[in-house]
Amino acid sequence: MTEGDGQGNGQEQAGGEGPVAVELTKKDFTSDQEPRWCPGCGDYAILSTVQGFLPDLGVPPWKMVWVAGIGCSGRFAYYVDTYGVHGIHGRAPALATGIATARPELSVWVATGDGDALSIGGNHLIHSLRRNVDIKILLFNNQIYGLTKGQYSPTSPEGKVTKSTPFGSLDHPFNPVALALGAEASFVARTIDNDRQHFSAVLRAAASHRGAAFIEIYQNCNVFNDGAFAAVRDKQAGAQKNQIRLEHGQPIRFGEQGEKGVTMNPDGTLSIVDVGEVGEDRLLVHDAHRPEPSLAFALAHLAEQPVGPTPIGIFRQVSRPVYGEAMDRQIADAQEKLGQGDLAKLLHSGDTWSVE
Amino acid sequence: MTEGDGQGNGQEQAGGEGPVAVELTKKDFTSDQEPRWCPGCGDYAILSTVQGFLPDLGVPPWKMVWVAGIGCSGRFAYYVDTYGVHGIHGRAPALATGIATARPELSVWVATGDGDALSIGGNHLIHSLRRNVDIKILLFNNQIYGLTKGQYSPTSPEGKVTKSTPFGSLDHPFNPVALALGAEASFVARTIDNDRQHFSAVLRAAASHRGAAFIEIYQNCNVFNDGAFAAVRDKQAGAQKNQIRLEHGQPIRFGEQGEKGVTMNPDGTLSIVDVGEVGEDRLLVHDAHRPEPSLAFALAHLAEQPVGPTPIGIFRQVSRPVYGEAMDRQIADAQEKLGQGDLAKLLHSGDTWSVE
Amino acid sequence: MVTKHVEQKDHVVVRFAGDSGDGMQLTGDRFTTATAMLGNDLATLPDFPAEIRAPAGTLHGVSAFQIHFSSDDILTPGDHPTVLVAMNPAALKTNLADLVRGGTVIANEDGFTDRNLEKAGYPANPLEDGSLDDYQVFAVPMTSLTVRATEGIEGITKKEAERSKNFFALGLVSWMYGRPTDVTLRWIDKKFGTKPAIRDANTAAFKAGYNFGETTEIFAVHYEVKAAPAAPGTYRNVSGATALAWGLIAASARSGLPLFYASYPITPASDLLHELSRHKNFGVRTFQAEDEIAAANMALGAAFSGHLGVTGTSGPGMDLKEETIGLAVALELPMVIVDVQRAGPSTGMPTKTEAADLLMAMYGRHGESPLPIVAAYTPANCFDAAIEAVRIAVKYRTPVILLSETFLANSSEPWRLPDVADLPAIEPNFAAGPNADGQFLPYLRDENLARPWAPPGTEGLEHRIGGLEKEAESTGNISYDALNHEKATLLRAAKVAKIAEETPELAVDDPDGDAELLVLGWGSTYGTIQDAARRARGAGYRVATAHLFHMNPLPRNIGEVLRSYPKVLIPELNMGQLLKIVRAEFLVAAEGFHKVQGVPIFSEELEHEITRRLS
Amino acid sequence: MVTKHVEQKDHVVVRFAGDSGDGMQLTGDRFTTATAMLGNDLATLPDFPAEIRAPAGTLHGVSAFQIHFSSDDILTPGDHPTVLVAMNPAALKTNLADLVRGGTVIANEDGFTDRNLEKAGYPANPLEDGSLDDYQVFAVPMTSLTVRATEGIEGITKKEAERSKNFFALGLVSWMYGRPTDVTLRWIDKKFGTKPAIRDANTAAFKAGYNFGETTEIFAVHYEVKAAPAAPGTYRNVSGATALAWGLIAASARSGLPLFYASYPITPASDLLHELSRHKNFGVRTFQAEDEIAAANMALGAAFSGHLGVTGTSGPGMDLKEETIGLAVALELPMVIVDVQRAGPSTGMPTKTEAADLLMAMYGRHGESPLPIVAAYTPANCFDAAIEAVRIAVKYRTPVILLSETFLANSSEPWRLPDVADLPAIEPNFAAGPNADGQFLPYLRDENLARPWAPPGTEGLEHRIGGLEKEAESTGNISYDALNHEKATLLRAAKVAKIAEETPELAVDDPDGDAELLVLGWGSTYGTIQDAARRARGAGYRVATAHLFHMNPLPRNIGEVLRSYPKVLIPELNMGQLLKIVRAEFLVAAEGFHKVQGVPIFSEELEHEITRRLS
Ligand SMILES: Cc1ncc(C[n+]2csc(CCOP(=O)(O)OP(=O)(O)O)c2C)c(N)n1
Ligand SMILES: Cc1ncc(C[n+]2csc(CCOP(=O)(O)OP(=O)(O)O)c2C)c(N)n1
Ligand code: SF4
Ligand code: SF4
Ligand SMILES: [Mg+2]
Ligand SMILES: [Mg+2]
Repeated sequence: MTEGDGQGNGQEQAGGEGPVAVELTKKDFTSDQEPRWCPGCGDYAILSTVQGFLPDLGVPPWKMVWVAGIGCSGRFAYYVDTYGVHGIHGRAPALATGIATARPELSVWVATGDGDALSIGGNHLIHSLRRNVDIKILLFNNQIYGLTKGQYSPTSPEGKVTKSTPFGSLDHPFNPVALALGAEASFVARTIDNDRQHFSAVLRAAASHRGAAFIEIYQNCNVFNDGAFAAVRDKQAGAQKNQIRLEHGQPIRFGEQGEKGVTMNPDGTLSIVDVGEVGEDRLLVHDAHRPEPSLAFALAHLAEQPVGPTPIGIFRQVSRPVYGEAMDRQIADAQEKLGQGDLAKLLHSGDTWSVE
Repeated sequence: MTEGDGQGNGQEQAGGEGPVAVELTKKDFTSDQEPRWCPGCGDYAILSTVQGFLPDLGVPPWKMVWVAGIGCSGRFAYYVDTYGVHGIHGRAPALATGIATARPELSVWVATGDGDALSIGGNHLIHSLRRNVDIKILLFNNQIYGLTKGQYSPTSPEGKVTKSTPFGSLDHPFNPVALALGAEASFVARTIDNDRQHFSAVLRAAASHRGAAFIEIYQNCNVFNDGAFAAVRDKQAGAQKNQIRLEHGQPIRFGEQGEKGVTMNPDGTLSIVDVGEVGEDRLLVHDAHRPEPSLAFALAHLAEQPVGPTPIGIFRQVSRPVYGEAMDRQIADAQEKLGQGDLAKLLHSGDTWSVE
Repeated sequence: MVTKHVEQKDHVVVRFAGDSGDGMQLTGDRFTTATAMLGNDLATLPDFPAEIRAPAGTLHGVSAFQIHFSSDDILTPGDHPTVLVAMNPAALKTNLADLVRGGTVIANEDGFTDRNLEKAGYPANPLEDGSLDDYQVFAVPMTSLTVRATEGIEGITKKEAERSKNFFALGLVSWMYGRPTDVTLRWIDKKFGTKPAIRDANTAAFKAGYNFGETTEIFAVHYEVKAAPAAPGTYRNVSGATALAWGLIAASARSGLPLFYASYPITPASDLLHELSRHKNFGVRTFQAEDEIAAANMALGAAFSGHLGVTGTSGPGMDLKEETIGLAVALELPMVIVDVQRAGPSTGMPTKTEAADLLMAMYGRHGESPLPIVAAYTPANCFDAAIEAVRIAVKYRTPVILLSETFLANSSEPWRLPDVADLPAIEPNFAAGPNADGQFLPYLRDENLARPWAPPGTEGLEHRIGGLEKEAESTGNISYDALNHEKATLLRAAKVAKIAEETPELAVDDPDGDAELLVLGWGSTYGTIQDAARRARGAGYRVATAHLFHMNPLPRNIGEVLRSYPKVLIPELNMGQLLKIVRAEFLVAAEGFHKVQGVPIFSEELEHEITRRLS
Repeated sequence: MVTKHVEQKDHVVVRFAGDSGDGMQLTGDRFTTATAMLGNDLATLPDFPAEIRAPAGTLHGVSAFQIHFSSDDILTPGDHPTVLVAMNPAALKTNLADLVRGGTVIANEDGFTDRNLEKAGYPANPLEDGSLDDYQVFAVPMTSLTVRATEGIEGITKKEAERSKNFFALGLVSWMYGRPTDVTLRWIDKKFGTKPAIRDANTAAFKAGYNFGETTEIFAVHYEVKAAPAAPGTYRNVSGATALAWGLIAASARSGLPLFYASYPITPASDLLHELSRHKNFGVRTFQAEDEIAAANMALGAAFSGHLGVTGTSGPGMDLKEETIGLAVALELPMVIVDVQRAGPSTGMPTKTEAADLLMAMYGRHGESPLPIVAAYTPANCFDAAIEAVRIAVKYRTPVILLSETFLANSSEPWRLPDVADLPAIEPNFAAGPNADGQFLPYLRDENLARPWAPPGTEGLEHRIGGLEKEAESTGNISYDALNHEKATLLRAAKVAKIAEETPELAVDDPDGDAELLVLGWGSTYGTIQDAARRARGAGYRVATAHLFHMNPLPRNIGEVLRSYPKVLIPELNMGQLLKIVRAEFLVAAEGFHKVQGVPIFSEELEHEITRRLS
């Protein structure tokens, strides 16, 4: 099968019962708990976009689970009126793996932060990606530890001055998209908290992807790291000209009038060029479905930090066996081959003897 | 500076005192503990190659530390007659980071396994690589859990039948080289336990690299996973024709008489070709020093499993600030700016008052 | 054909010892099965080295298997072997000290080469230098006899033939104790059916060993050990590891909850993962996680999803799971955590037994996070313990820690198979709908203080729970209210304490009701305690015994019981952990007897501790 | 110009309360410094919400700071404020209940808008509807007065001006209690020097508040609180967090061991990382690790390298470090683990205080892995506790757990600065060379049972250590020997127990030596216990007190002490953890008083517990 037409992540089930009886609305995905983020936090925009998107998905709230770790991002789970677990720090992907593997028919979503997913939770993240567990991971990347009041994170740029690094951080940051690609992820995307339309499109693609979907969201923490993504997020800062919007099958161009583009050099390196100079047909055509992840990887490294032209959109989207489904298949096969388990038979299997 | 000529990893110190007085021999790096691996285990070959190489390094045993995790590989630390710590499962990179950051002048080495480093220890591995801590990591990859008697590991191929997966494993494996590259590693290489010469050359390059060096070693576990690497390891299995030996600056060719080669297509994908057909000058020239890791990443994906033509050697070797040194510099700067810390001054700083 | 004299014996302790490569564990297993089939009561004690396959002939490479079998019911694998089968000098060296004086040594003469003698540190050959004069020694050239016996077998190399020597030993000892041969021969057929050459070699070696005893003069007598009296029923021999795994499957079957077992391999808990992964046809999902933290979280996620979430590990893995177990305490979801204890601290001695994780199970998490604890006390009892742990977890919506031990997991005993219908039924009682006029309150508690379990999938029951403190009795919404936190803390404790209202009272075995000393135990010390008490009573001492199955909460009558005896002795394979709990709780001057040597307590050791307190 | 009447007071408890955005913590800090400079004795209790900046005006967004200051020496931040400064309705609503009946309310009238009243759930304005008649209410339009006062300041927006209103409040209360203004004004200059507009606005607001009290009729009286008697010396005000961080720096300076602090951020332990990271010029290496497990391993690696390895965290992080701490116990390397306890279980209430990690510190690791534990008991005492933890760790080559608490970390008190020369010297005593005729034996123990510490770099001392059981007294080579394991287990325990031989005996405060009840405490309950005992004695009850600093091993005379009192009461911010330890160890019928509400025990609560036991 080709991507996109997948009906993974809870939709079969929902579909299985025919179109959901009641028309779903944003209200159906809004809990009675009042959000407690700082005024102006990018998390509000994320919540509103997600709650606005979920009804389109056609999965009723009772077939959906939101799992979150600890962090400002972690509060997300309380605000979406579905089933939800607010776990412990960094373990959301593991917890969600348990849910998605036990109940492959559920739609399972993870809300996590750059510290939660990439610092303490890095191991669970990369393992859930390589296994292609059917979970959709939303990484709220604000390049800072918000809830603990402002220490640098694994995505903060080198030299970052924070509460824990008054002389500047020494850590070379992760490139979350590159890390996910190195971890065999089958779906990798990047979007921006305040770009409702782009964000929604990415969510839609992720939801229909069969297996693990990793979405990095540039999220502004206006209290501890305001403006970290200004170059690609704020109109005044010229976001338009810096957003390189990747579209599968389309030549990669950007800028106010698409005057800029990306080309691949004979040695495989990428360059940013003036479309006028090189001509449209020399532009690199984005291929998110390419089985081999090197192109996506190269695009991920086009910008190490979102301070200039930066790709957003779907870097990679390929088809791989889905973990939970595969496990169900093994069970079905075993039951077919060995028959439904019979406890008495099991206890009496092998060498036994009787005493009258 | 360019790579290779770096004098990192304990050599300054050693050098600092002029050439080490006594000529070092293999004996100086051989402890009194008798190795306890299974007869025929690839670990013996690794130990012997390492002990044979270390004397050339010019670092005296008392300035070297070997850190190991738990696993058959973990026993390594007991057999090299240097300072050593056999830590707990998966944490060797973190323990070694503490040592290398506290004492940048020491030569710090890590011996770990595919379960130790990639399963439970995955997070510490990727973080030590991104930080570029000055440690040399030897990953004994036997695609199995040896010490616990034969469960599959994160590098075992899909469908692997083991004690814990009688119906075959469902996990899609990591590609250790690709994972390391995705984690911003500055030095990434692959070698083979029984190829003393190639292995020694890789060790030499790693030792002189300033920062974290990651070396994947194909290691045969003849008890629980015999022959997993036969295609690239055993002469009878035609190892010669499957080893793609990467050499910086050289066109990539392989085969008994180098009749095969690797080319890059316009779309950035790689192909294996007959040199005769395409001609030598069309071959891809390996560039391990390229700042951008995509070429190394593409080469890592040339073979997902070592069952056919598989690249070995140094995939990537670039220069980045070294973590421990950077921290020392910050301390030196602080002392220069603020003066050597004075405890009494600190206690009396800010608002104080006196009572007569 | 010499005629052999037959002697009756009621107790025999045989230990098979050889190189890790010699297949001693297999030999022991086979001998055990034959013995079980004969109806003897038995207990076994496997003892293998940490190394996978240490270099041949070395002292640290020795692997041993001990079996105690009898015509009465017995309780332990025996303090000292009466017969030692030594396949090489290292095996003799490392095991001789345990042999009873005057005991029997059956040595593989061919294994006593100069090279092996040297590796074992023998200046001279002990089979010849008279150093074994205190023992009855039979030197048998097992290797060469095996090779001879296998001559002419199609496609068998000499090396392979030699590897069959353990079957020669098995045959010989089977003859000595009149074990049935058919069981073993059938097994060989089945096991090596696909490798005819090997099958034939093993068969030939086994028969050769058996006939060697029968025909040669060397052995004048052989022994008969009659079947032990046993209740009517069907029996099998079972190890603690298998019993525990099957107990989880049984609990799954009885509750209708699909079993989800997430684990990260670790000795000695890995066997649970191995055994469970073979039974997918029971709907069992086994998940080899990236680490113990992930395994615990996966099991918890499965529990949230309405599955029977179980995770298993040993000491080091328990340390790592504690934070997640604390979350489970806060979420109040059913979950079972199996800890197969091994010798610590830290990596310790991974293949050796100990029972020193009790206090960690009680207090290993930050804050006040109480949970129920069940401890298995015999190999077969691991089956019941697993079911009981699940029953409590599901009924009270709480994580339960199930304690086993290396010794229990590896040891085996005859098990009278229960009737499946008699196993306790377990009711998941999922929330079906709103529980408070039209509304669903996830923390509205029932008479057991348990909250509703509402897995995803039911319309109207959508709810969100987490590790932050929650309103304690209805909504479960995040609450920072001071008094609510205290209430929640007390409720979590009360719920666990309440379990004691339904668990059985502590039963005391005090034959004449006049005992001066109560021996209170838990875990694998059960057999030793029963055996030692028996011996002490035999010697005229007045001793009572009681054994704990529920470690938390303790049986409701334990205080009474403890106070009703002038002296209380608590033997433990740790430095006194139950002792601390009991003293703190009941202020009784109980004393402890502690052994931390990586092996079980011997009956004679405990007997001495009992008698010296009563003399 | 009205003349104001001055009244003497010896105790005042002021609580500043407002939005998280209103800067109440800063206001409290400034008021505290001025009060300290005046020589009053004081204790503070900050209380902030879990949210970073909850929406303005909401109840859960309220942040408060309480200070108790006096002309005598005092021990607690006070049970109930006598003065409440409320910047908005939510602040009034959430704090009024704590105010003493008849107490003073100073409200920012401008904050009581309809919108804010509604958010706080007030049907009507409490400042007007007479609901506050039992209190002395001063409604002051702080916001508008501040805006007026800042008019004409170059480049200040109205919004910025309004933000200065907390300085108006500070000025007003400073006037009410005759606090010096220069300290505050100097601080404003320094702090906002780079932002002149803000500086001037804050200065103007502060002065306006001060003058408002001075000039308007509203306030008829103001108060004087005389300096408290204090021993000669130089003093500063210090929080537990700062004191602990400085204690580690001091220990580093006194031992010559470079400090290596590895930590993963977590409330309330993060402040240690923040403070230490500012002092790199002391050679302090601070490392923000990827998680707590890594942090512990990095600190351990640094310890192996000859540095002072320290890691700090709170409950959830402690769970994760346990396995590594167990390794440190096996490696016998000096290391300090700081646990700033917070309210659990699980994520619990991260900003609230509790002391429920004691049993985890004792038993949180698998197997038998004992280690020393030190618990700080006042903010300033955190300094000494840090030094003592390091001293023990280095001398005995062992990990030491140092327990602090959220309340201790955030609270502050005047601290008489020690003379650096008087601080205990700490001798690393690194191994200089071979210790057994030419050979180096890493586990050859000294008279304290401590092993040699031989960091890399010294020729001839190369050695390898690990978590597997080791030969216990010399080589430290891997050993599976049964008796060695027991010996090693006993040695590890004996080494820790031995520390009690040199630590001070438990001091008892029993004024007339005739007390009928001993109150035994540990941790932050110190102040409350002293205060409550004082009150009870004042009421004629005979009460003795004793407070623990060393939690493991306990002082060598504690058994004696406990047995010498007919009644023992142990108040704890948990469900009775020290209580369990003491009862198990000494079989004394001690009783507990438990409070788990995320706040300290109040003196009146404890006084009641004492007196009801003596009536
Ligand atoms: C085991 C554990 N360690 C540390 C913490 C403290 N903590 C809570 S959230 C967090 C990091 C938050 O950063 P991020 O994941 O980026 O989320 P954000 O707040 O920025 O959305 C930390 C360190 C914790 N709760 N648990
Ligand atoms: C916390 C913890 N979990 C599990 C184990 C058990 N264990 C020891 S080594 C190992 C994996 C070994 O595999 P690998 O790292 O590949 O090393 P190998 O033996 O193959 O060389 C495991 C799971 C342990 N010692 N500690
Ligand atoms: S701290 Fe930052 S991320 Fe957290 S809620 Fe406030 S603005 Fe948002
Ligand atoms: S189990 Fe495998 S890896 Fe381990 S020692 Fe034996 S052969 Fe080597
Ligand atoms: Mg963040
Ligand atoms: Mg391996």
